[in-house]
Amino acid sequence: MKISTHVRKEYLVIRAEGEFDVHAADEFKQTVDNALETCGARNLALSFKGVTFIDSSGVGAILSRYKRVQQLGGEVVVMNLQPQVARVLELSGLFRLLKVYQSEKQAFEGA
Amino acid sequence: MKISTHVRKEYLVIRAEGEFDVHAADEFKQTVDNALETCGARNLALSFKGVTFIDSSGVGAILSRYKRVQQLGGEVVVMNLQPQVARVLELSGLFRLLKVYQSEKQAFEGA
Amino acid sequence: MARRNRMSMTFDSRSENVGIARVAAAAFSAQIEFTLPEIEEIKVAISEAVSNAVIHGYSDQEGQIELAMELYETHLEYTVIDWGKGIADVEQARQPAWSTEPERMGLGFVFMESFMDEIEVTSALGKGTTVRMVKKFDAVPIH
Amino acid sequence: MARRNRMSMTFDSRSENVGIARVAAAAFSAQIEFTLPEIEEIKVAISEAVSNAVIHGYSDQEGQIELAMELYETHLEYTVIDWGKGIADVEQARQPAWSTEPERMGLGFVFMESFMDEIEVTSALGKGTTVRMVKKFDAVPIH
Ligand SMILES: Nc1ncnc2c1ncn2[C@@H]1O[C@H](COP(=O)(O)OP(=O)(O)O)[C@@H](O)[C@H]1O
Ligand SMILES: Nc1ncnc2c1ncn2[C@@H]1O[C@H](COP(=O)(O)OP(=O)(O)O)[C@@H](O)[C@H]1O
Repeated sequence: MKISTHVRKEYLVIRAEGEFDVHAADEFKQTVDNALETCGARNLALSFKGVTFIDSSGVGAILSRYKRVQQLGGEVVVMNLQPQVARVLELSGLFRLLKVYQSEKQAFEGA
Repeated sequence: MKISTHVRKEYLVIRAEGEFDVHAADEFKQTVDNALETCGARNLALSFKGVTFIDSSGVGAILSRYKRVQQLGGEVVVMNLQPQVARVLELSGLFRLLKVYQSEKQAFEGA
Repeated sequence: MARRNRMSMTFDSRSENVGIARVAAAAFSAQIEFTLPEIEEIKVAISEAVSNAVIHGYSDQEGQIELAMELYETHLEYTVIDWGKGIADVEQARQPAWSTEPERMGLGFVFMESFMDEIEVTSALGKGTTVRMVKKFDAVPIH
Repeated sequence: MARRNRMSMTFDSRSENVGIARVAAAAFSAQIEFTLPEIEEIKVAISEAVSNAVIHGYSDQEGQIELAMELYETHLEYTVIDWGKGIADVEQARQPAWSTEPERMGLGFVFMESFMDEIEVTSALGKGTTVRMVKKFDAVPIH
């Protein structure tokens, strides 16, 4: 999985591409942790446009970062979910914890 | 590989999609043979827009149908080649035997 | 029931091989005209079983994993085998949200069960674990 | 040179497995940042070697084929093995345009040679054939 980090408004924006499995999970966690420490934002925005696959290891990585962000008093939003990713996140109950948007535009501009 | 047959002008047009390997070669040969017998055309136009892969078994299947069409006094044209297919056809020397066009439009209307 | 095709792969217990196993499992399933969501289901189930072998079976140590894939008239069968540490209580392990790793979700077996038609787990402590999964389909002529 | 990863697959000698082997070989190569044309080259070479095992090694009879894939610091190694009828004269078989089947082109070994950096063929009549192929790359850190 390819991961890039950006800051927009009060959010650390993570854009990912590829398959979010056990191999990608460690890199994801480290990237998010490092970026949260350095960027000052306390909210996390996950943009998964290019993520074509997720399994329970990916879900677990998101949940563990969710817990961390919650401790900071922030929130986690997810955007641009492909059907497989949306289905697995829903099945795993994560939709109850996260705000879901169609696109970055909708998330940040309410459009 | 998915194969469909059409007739346009004096040509039997074969549109194919998928990977043209040993598994596809038999089906290709049979489809072309049956269609040549029933349709009356003596020329063959191969439209490979959706063909993403070819190896020497695919090349061999084309060559053997080329020989047959030649005996009928017809010609074989190929169109819409993806880079991998173009490279393998060129390496195998088939470009010297076949007419190559960018598109069906170019082949049939000279556009 | 007659077996139509078989393929088995054996690979090092490394997290980068989970994705390769998934791709091979999907390619094997393409012999049947599954829908895209059905292929995704197979990929998740294989991903969970192979990840478990890497993470739990071998705790990221070296070891070998086997993935066997078989095609029958009306179903596919995938079997994931490791010779790692095994599961003490399989019934408990299969409970939703049950995990021996604090950072993990305990959803692996849940996904395997919801995405496949049958799953059978056999395991022995110190010997290893075998997960057999079945995906059914309507009988179709195989080209 | 240290081996970084290994995967081997064994499958029935059936033409539908050629494509699955190709997909697995490409997925294995994706551990390295090859270009798309380089991955296509690997796919062709694997396709030729596995097709030969199916067509010539077993003449479309039942049999088993093995594809082993290994990752080293600076090269990938693919080995295709069959236990079929073997090749009488390997040097002759590797000549361009040489084929024992009238409908075939005798281009298989030519493609394996042009698309891989090394190829080694060992064969014994009645015992089978092993084709080992190497694809090199610039050493890159493996994530
Ligand atoms: N192949 C295996 N070898 C050893 N233990 C396993 C294996 N697969 C599963 N387990 C055990 O079963 C538990 C539940 O597995 P699972 O439902 O996949 O959740 P998770 O992987 O998130 O822990 C694991 O935490 C582990 O203790
Ligand atoms: N695995 C094999 N088992 C037995 N014979 C083989 C094998 N691979 C190649 N050969 C022999 O070598 C010849 C040349 O092979 P190749 O260059 O791939 O061309 P082609 O497959 O078009 O015949 C084949 O025709 C066959 O006689």
